[in-house]
Amino acid sequence: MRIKMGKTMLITSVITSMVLIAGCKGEEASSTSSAAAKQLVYGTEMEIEQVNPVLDENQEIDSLIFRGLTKPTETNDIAPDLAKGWEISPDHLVYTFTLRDDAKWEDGKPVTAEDVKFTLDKVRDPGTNTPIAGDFSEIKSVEVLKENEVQVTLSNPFPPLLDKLKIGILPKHLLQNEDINKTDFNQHPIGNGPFKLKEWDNDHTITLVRNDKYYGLKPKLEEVVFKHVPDPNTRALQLKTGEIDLALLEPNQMKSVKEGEGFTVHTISTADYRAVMYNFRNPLFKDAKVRQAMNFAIDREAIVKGMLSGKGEAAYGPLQKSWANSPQKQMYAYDPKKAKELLKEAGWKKGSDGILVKDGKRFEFELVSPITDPIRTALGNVVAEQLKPLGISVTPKPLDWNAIKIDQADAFVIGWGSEFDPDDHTYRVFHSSQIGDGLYNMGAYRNDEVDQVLTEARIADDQEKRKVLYGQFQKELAADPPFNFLVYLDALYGVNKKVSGVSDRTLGHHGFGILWNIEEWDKQ
Amino acid sequence: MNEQVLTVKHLSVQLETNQGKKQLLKDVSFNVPRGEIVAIIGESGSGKSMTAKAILDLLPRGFTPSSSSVYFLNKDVSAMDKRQKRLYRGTQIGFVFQDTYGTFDPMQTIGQHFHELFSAHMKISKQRAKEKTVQLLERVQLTEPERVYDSFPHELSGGMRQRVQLALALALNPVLLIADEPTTALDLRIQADILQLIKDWCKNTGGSVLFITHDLGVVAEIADSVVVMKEGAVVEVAPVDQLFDQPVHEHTKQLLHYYKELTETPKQTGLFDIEPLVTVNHAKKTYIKKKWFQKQMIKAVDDVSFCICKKEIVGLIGESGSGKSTLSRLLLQLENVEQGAIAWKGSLPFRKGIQWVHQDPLASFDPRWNVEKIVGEGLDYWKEKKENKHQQVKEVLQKVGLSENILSYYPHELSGGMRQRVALARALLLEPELLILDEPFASLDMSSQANILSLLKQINQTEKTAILFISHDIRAALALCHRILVMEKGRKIEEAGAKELSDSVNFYTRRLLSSMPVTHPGRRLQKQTTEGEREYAHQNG
Amino acid sequence: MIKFIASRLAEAVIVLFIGSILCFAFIRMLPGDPATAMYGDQLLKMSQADQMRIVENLGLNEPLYTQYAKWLINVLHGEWGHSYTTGEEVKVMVTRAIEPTVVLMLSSTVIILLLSLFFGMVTGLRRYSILDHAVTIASFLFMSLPSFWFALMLMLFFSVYLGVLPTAGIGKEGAGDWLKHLIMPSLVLALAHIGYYIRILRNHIAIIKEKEFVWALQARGVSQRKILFKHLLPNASIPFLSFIGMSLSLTLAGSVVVETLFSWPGLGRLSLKSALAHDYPVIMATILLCMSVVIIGSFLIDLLCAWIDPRLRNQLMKEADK
Amino acid sequence: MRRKQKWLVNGIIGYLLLLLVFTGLAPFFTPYEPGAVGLSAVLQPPSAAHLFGTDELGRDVFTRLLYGGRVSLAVGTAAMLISVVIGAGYGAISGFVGGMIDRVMMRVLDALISIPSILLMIGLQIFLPHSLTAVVLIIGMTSWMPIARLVRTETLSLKGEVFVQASAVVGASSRQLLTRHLLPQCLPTITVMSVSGISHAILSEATLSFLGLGIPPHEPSWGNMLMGVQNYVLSGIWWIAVFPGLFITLTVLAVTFLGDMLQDRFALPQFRKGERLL
Repeated sequence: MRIKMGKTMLITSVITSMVLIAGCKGEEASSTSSAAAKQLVYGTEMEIEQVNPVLDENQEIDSLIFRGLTKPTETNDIAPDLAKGWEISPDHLVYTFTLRDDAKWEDGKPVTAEDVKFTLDKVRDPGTNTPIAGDFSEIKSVEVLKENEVQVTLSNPFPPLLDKLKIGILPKHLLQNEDINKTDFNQHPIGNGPFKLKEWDNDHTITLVRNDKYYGLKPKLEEVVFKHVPDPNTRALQLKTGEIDLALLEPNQMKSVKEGEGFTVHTISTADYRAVMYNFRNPLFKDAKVRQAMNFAIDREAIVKGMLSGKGEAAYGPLQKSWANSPQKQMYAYDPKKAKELLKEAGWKKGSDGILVKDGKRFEFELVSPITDPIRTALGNVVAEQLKPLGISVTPKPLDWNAIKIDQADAFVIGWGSEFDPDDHTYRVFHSSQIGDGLYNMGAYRNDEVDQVLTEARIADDQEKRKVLYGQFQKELAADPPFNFLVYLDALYGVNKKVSGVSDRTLGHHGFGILWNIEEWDKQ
Repeated sequence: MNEQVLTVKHLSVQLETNQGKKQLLKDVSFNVPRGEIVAIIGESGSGKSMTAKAILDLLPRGFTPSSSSVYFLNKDVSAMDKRQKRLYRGTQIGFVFQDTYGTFDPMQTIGQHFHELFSAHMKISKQRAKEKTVQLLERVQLTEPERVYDSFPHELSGGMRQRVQLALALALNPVLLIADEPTTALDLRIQADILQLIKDWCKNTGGSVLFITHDLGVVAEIADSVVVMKEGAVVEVAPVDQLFDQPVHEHTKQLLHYYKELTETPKQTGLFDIEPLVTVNHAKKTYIKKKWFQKQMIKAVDDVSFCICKKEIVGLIGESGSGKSTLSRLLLQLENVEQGAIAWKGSLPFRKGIQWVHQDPLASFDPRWNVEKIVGEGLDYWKEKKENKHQQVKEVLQKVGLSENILSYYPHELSGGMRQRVALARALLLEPELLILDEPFASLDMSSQANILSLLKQINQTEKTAILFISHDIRAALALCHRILVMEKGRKIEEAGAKELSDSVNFYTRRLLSSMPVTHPGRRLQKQTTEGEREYAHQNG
Repeated sequence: MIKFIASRLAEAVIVLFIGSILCFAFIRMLPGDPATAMYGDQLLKMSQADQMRIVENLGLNEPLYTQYAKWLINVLHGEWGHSYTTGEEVKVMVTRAIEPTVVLMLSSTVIILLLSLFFGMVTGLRRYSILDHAVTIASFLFMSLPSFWFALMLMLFFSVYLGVLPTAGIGKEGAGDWLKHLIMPSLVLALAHIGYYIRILRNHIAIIKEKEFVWALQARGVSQRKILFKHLLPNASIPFLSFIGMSLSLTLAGSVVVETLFSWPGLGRLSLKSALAHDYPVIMATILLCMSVVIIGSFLIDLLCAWIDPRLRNQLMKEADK
Repeated sequence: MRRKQKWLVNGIIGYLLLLLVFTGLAPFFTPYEPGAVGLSAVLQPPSAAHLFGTDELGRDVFTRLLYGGRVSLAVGTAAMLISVVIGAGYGAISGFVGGMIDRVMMRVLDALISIPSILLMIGLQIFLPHSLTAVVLIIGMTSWMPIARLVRTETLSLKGEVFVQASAVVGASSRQLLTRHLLPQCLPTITVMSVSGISHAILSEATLSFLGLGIPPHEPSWGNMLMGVQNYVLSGIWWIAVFPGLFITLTVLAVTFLGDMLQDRFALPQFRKGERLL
């Protein structure tokens, strides 16, 4: 224990060795960098923790490695992908798919009907921890008819099924004996898509390389790198320096992002809207006039301009980005005077403190929003402020997701919208049969005409007829509003000027789907 | 022999503070001739240590000495350059200080201290340095020099550290040794050894010594000539015999008077009253000290029996570690006896009847309380006396010779003697029947010692308070007590009247007596006979 | 000595055990289950039954003590379980995160040591000089800066205005790039606590400077430089070192914020993320790892102090004997 | 030195008083309401109309700073009180009782101290819903540990002091020892810890709110004014981040200095001009 010398020596050497370690690390890091000729670097907002199309939705990388039966087109129609074609029974309940023969897994095994059945069974398996089971809940059964033929039977007609079947198919032979929630496969995916995994780095930077066994159009790009850059400004910065080629930007950056030098900003419209959902369990919202009044009280254009820097659109209904759109703008105009009148008609009078009162009840409610979502929280604030002059007292109440119980909240800042079939986010959201636990009509909205029109539109064969039905639906929705529609958000993608092939298809939630035609992308 | 090693001429030191300049040393002049021991004597605050630091030219920042006033071998110290100064301090002057612990770097072994000293002034191999060190340590009569070499300062006793300091000071054969109160904190026996070592060194090498002390006994024992200082100025310089026999200055006379008072054996002796106040019966207390893996039982108090009677002054003497303080704590019931019993027979309730003055009065005061609160505290706990507390406090302060204007002072603002008096006042306020004084003279000036001594005598007489006087200073015990108990290693080895004690046949007691410094330089020669005996004692210690 | 180490180690194990129980109980008492946080807004689309099913799949419906016992047995077998959110092995995730955190902490420690040794010493020797006043004010300022805001200001200056330093991640384009990415996070982490270090060193140097032995060394003719480096510094280093030990958990807490801000893929960010996601296995592992780092770190620093300071050595060994 | 210190003391006290006046009487100093959104004037740089500019919803930053100051100061003080009560109680019990209980309590304390506090806070935050009280509780319940440790050490060392024994000798009972000597001796420590506790709590509130775990966003506090500003800062919109941060820093700095001065004030009389050892 008794050491009489070299204490200073030791301290010095510790410091030196730390510096040395640091130095070594640097050397090591430098050797890993490699410049591929045609490499697209995508700066992702979310960290990619696993690649498995069954376990999550809205992850761009999934569709590069795993292809599904269908894929979207530029106009959001449905095109065949793994499926060569399909037949639909007249009652819209039985779908029979024929698979193409040249599709192969990376390991050389063919993609078969068994894989399709395995995937669709897995996603509906109660043992699978997945949030998208609901998209497939209408499926009653999946049968393998032949090696390349599979039949899906539904319990109820479900027009968006073909859209949903873009879900990546998993290889049964690699996963049948694995626990899908925990398997290594999720970090070492073996797919059938245009790209395959090359490297999965410590900090979740994932490098994909062109898959030569891919059956479809050969991608022009050689590599696609998914690099986690959570901070939008860093993304902007790295776009500028060329460190990344593609990234989602945020509206509040538009003031500072200087387009030009290295990249352009693609403003791509999405079907993703935000609205105030009224909970009809609260009698406060019973009177349609009250809800109409609140529609007139919101200055949507100001929100788009002020909050979104113009990168969005005022929302007038759920189908604004669909072919079935039938705008009811006049019912959503900013008209505080009219709002006041409507409230008066409904019997609300200002009390002593300026808050409306009717039958001894004050017009006040809580507006819940998820605290992790700054836009929704801000919208909650803005709505509260804009309703204030009318004498409506709204308390914004941002909460953690786990603390949010939507069926108990007075109102909620909700986000819906589907770029696919108009049925997708209408029937499930507004039909009264969809009230209940785990179903999507969370505000318990009930309107017989809406119910009827939506049901009819589901099984109508003719698109024109459907359009008329959806027109009726939108009209009724404006007269008896379930939501106070606020805004549609635009997706803002910064794209390196050297990259070509980016299309302006209407995208989904949070700008999802930008890479849908990755095969056609190129970089000089 | 007339060559002057050190000449101090009109040395003045000023301290510059925010409040202005303060003169600390005024026109100090004296010489240290070669081969002589010159003592500077004075009370605390008289500027003794300041003089020593000025001689080394190592005054703290803010202290400015007058220039060209210190000459070493006729060379002006202030005119030396940096290198010369280092050489002067390191090799030509050695120094020893009172604080045996603080002058060592606690993180380095004794060996490292030596090595550093050597390598600062010469090229030397580790091996050679060690050899030299061991030799030096042997020269200051340290047993097991090898072990000492590898020890850290805190692993040595105070006496050993003082020897090491001396060895360090003498390591490079200096011309002059400056010793600043080197023995004040030590037991008398060790003091005697150290003094002898210094004397021997002086005789053997012809070196000179500047010895700073407040104890006239030490002066009598060692000095050739004496410089008396008071309030930063020299009041008298004289050869030692002349100083003791024909003091000139008032202050010197005063000092001698105090000294006499302290060393005088009282005329009256024996018991006045045989009614016991407290009896101790076969009291026993052991501490368990764990060291590494073995347990060590330390018998702090081992089968001690005695009694203290009313109005009696009993001395309890012994060297440090003899169990005196433990015994006092047992008497106060701050700790409990393991075996035996302590019986209180006084008429007052026990807690009030026995009061205590701790050896470190400052530590025994709540630092946030002022004197009035400290002294009056006892009254708060004895309700019947609560009225006119202020008056009572004032009275008791008067009794111990303090004026009432210190009532609002805080402990740290008091001088050492005042603190001791305040502690005494606190104890006396409750009018106890027995006062336990634990080393009341430690760290007090001679004048304060003498004053407190007479105060105690007076209290004993007027208040009829019995006193248990615990001390390692056998001189003071002889001067004050009626009866004396001697303790060694937890045991009571002798009990005798103060007068009889000087004729004791007990070996240990004799040794204690013999290590007392002489009271007059003229008696110095007789002491030589005891040298052989001292040697023996050293070996046993 | 062995006994001392053994008793301290035993103590550390007990503390870890207590800590693991506290964490476990605490985390499991939280309302909301991992399913909620796992899926965020996707949760809206799940039924109660679906949520219950996931809870069951994760084995969270068993009594608390059974869960803890199972967890502890697994951990003792080196099996930390799988992450709820990613299904990845916790061991792998945590191991991956250790290196960046260690790099960050080491580099900030180097900054702290270099700066605080220099400024602490200089100001300790020259108290009340202009430099001392400046350093004192700067120390207090750094103590008062919210570290995340300081990080933002650094970004504003170095990344936005000067555009010289990157704001996120670990550099991979060679040593220069790597260093560039490291500068801001480690600076923020270091400067957040550097004020304390400087003050401690300064005050202790100032105190020790006045000690008698320093005076004695001067009187023996030992050179100033030697006194400073061989005596003043070692003596003042004890409180300094023990503060490093004490502030380990502060630094780790600081790294949570810093790593999150700079997207540094280390333990701090992992623990924050998993805490927010109720990812029990991961958060248990990260918390226990952080605790172990703190406990083992302060143990090592105690040892180091004891090695440097013989008095402390005695005292510690006495304590161990009790 | 003296004069400088006086200048410093006056400055600090002046700043804190001004802060109290301005935040307390916020409505008199600003024409705006803290929540009033102005979508036509978002992210305006500082101007005569908006002294410190406007934020992403067009709210006046200066106004929000004033109102936010109330929240931050209130949270800081309340959280500090909670932590001091828990910490002093825990430490005093542990130190005074001693023995096995002390050892167990200390091991628990060690365990708690070794968990990075921010993780504890996040944990508690999930436990308690977003609200002002919750934030106060969270910060209070996660920052008492250093106080507990200090109070315990103090109690322990005081128990062995000679002057405590001296009091016992003149007749003090152990209850009197506790109330007359031990507690008053601990009080300065506790007071100083309380003041620095305010700094700590303000910083914690800011950090929590910044991470989105603190005060709900519509209620302004200095911390949550900084929530989500990283984007804007990097876009060069500095005013919405600089001013709240500046106020946090200044306030914490002032309180820290205040604590330092109090420490000096409460130091034993003989050390009063001495230096603080942290």
